[in-house]
Amino acid sequence: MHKSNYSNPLQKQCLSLPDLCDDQIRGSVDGVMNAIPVEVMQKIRKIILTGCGDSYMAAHAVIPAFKKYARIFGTEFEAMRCIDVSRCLYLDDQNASATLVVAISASGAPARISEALLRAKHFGAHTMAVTNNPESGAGKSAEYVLFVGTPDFPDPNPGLRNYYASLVSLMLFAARLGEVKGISPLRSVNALSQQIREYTRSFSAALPDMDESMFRLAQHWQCFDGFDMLGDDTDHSTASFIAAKFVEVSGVMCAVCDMENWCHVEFFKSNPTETGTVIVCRSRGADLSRVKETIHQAQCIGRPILLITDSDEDFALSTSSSLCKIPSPPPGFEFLAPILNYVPGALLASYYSALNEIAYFRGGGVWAEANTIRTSRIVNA
Amino acid sequence: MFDQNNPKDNPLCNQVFSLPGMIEEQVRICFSQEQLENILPIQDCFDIRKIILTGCGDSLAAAGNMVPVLTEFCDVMSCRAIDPITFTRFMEKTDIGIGEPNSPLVLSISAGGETARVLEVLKKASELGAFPLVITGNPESSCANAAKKAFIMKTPKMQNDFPGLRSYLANMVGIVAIAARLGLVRGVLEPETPEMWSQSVIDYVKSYAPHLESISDAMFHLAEKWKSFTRFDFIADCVSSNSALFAQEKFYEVTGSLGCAGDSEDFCHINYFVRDPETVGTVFFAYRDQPTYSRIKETIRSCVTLGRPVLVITDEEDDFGDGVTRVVIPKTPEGYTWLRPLMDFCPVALLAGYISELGERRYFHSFFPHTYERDPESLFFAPGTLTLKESKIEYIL
Amino acid sequence: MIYRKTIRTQFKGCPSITKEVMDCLAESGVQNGYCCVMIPDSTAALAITSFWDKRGLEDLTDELARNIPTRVSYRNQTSPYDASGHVKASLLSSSAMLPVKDGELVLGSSQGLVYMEFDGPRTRDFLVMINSAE
Amino acid sequence: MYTNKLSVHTVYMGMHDLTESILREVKASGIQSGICHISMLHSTAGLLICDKDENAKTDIMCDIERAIPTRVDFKHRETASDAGGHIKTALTGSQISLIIDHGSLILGPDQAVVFAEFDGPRPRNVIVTVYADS
Repeated sequence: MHKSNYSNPLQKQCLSLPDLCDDQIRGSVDGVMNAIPVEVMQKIRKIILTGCGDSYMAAHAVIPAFKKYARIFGTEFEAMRCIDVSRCLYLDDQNASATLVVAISASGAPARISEALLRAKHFGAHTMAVTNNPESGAGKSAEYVLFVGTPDFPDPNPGLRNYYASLVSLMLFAARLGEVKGISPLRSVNALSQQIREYTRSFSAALPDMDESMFRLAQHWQCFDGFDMLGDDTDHSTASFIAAKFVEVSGVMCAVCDMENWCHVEFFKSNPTETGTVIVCRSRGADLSRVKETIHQAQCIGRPILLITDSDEDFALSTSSSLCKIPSPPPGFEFLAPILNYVPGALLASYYSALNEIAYFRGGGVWAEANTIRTSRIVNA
Repeated sequence: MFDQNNPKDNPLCNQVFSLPGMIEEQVRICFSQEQLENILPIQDCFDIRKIILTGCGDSLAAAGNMVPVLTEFCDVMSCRAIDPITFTRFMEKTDIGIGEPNSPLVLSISAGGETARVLEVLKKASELGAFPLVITGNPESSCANAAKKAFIMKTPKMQNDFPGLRSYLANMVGIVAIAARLGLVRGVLEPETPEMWSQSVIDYVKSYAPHLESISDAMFHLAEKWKSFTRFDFIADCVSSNSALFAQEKFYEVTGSLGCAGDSEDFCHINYFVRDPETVGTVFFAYRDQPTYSRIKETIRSCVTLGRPVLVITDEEDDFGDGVTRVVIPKTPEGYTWLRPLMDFCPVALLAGYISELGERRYFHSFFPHTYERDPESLFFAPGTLTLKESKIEYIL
Repeated sequence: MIYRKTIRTQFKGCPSITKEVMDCLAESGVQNGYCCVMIPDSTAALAITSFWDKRGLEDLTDELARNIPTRVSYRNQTSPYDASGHVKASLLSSSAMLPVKDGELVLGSSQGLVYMEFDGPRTRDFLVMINSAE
Repeated sequence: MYTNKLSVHTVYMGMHDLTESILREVKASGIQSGICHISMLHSTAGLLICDKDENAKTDIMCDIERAIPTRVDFKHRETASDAGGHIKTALTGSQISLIIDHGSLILGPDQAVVFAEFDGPRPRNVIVTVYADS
């Protein structure tokens, strides 16, 4: 069985990330610098980040970057589901003008994204679309646009490069916000760009092995009909992203959970030996002891595990479990992990799809026609 | 094994039918003036600026369901339900509070009182100088001892109440009582409100009694069609997402199925694409008073078009079109929509119970639902496997 | 004769109940005797005072609150308004006895019966007893 | 039932002892056993049962004034002593009921029925009503 026969768009996107890095940073920095006037940025005290599907996960994953660069007393950074922003958000006059609502959408096309931006505007908040298409609905609905400038790719779906672009752009935006508000040192954007470059480069050496081992694991897991993705905090965003890629490229159903609740609930799923269990954790994660306990609990019932981590700790993995060791983010920049730690999971998803010969997004037809992402009615605030 | 002559004899069904009968006693316990004054003295009530609710599994859903009540009636700056591992391992001091005494109120739920992670929450809250309060059935437990105060539920006992629907309802009633206490003391609520609330809780739960039989029949018929399904989607928005979460958890516990809980928008971006849609049981919570109602209706139509089997739980005689099984639950009285989650899990709980019966599945993958005997072969409860109580206590400050 | 009357009070409200009591007297037909008004609650009081100026009654609630602050440290823990209300109520009075002469309550021109609510809003009862004594 | 009106000429913040006049009214009623009800018909004065000693009475008035100072910023816009007087009235009460046995009021040896003037000087009225046991 030759890996090359199963090469596929998602896998190619994964492997393209190191090459994308420089272009993307250039695009993002350019976008960040031109997005919002300095005097507006200086007034921002609260940021609400939103997005649909995996963009919501991006919103969640960049919060630590905002806290690192731009947090002082009285600031607040929060990820909110797009449906909640578009239908349930309320801001009073006093707070609205210091609030920035950021909607993330590479295509800028979903109805809900435009609706969220319009609602935020209605309450007097500043709004920004993070998009690769300034002419889109999102671009037109927002007061400001952070144009991420991601270069084209032959097979761009499902949008893995876009996810990378959103994360990189938002983290750089956080650094920029810290700079202009005087909370972080000048040149923080440059310093962060350098770290992103290094972290991404460190993956480039590790990618061939990762690609190989995920191809092998996909063969073992090929017949599984359900997966659990586990992670805490921003690793939960990564776990969710991996789950979303699995669904998009293969249609297999995945549950996403944090370590603790998994031990209480998802643990009890039937067919434990045929339920692939992907765990994402970090060497500096405060949940390490719980991760080990969770692995133990899962292995006791015969769950096959893929552990994605940069940690050297002994997790007492059994023979039916696999470890995918990934590079560590640069010290002091642990918050960068979500820009890349999904890669092994995404590779696994891509091969699972390829080996089972399943069409991405179920191959159009009714699947394309029945979906209402773009056609959903926009409700005015 | 399943008894065709008495399809309603299963723990979930028996519990659902017992709820109207237990509610009066539970409300009396929760609204006990003596207990409320003890756990929330006036001075402490005024110290509270924010509220954080936590709990594991369905306790977190119970907490989330009651967030709107605490937010609206207690005059606090914010109220959020946060999963316990995020609270203990990832939230820093500055994420939680600014060091004022007795704030935030950290309200944790652990029925047995020995859940390690909840104990961890209480210890961390204690060390931060916040106000750790536990809702528990066990006054002697580790959690009761670690908390500043313990709110004891004393839920009326019933045979075979596992997995617990009665305790789930009890926990929500407990939070309502706390909201009433805080609201009254802080001058938001009128002196007569706690009594009106306790009566409205009783009335609403009892309003299900005449409908349970027909809801149960409908769920039984649906279970006959859905009994072989092993994948379920639960879709709900706003506060109802907690009922969806609860449903997903019960389906894991009693049917061993893979389940996802999502909102009406994000579902369209991800789980919409799950393959073999005709065998994914898809349950919606659709309420017209929710601002997302129009989106939910669109998503329901999408699912029908895909060929998904759809159940809609609603309190409206609204038309969701062909191909939808609709179950109508009692309406909440004007101004009391917060009562809805106290009971809107009933249809899904019945459905889960019947699917488990008809599909001959085991509870927690190990217990036979009638005898409660554990399958000796099951690895799930083998000694040393479960880590819920033994998990290491560790937290960051 | 004993009459039970119901009123809906506002938060810290102080409505005049003189008219209601006079109505009871008219209904009783008593010409000479006495009228006893009583409040069966412990966080409300009955005051005989000037009721013409609403602001004067606000002064009264202000001064009571200044003297008996709604503290958080009461031993009674029901609610702060309830606790301070008990003290206020015991300083004031819960009943009043008024002579009845020629079918009229004996009251001065500036006097009125004022229901002092120290908690509220609530639905409250008060009792009016009218006896003839010729 | 016996009733009579007494006139009191008050001084500003005066504590006027009415005990003797009331005893006279009771005697005049001829009632041996019953209730004596004393009420005053104003809203800036009070009726008290207190010590008959002059210094004690002065202390009481001083403490009433300390609790409800005659301040200038009441909401009720009349004179300050009028506005303050309404509040003092509500606190002290406007009426007293006493038991009559063997043709005499039951009062302690040091007790006095005192008309407390919170405004004044003014001509004031006090109504004494005596009810016989039925």
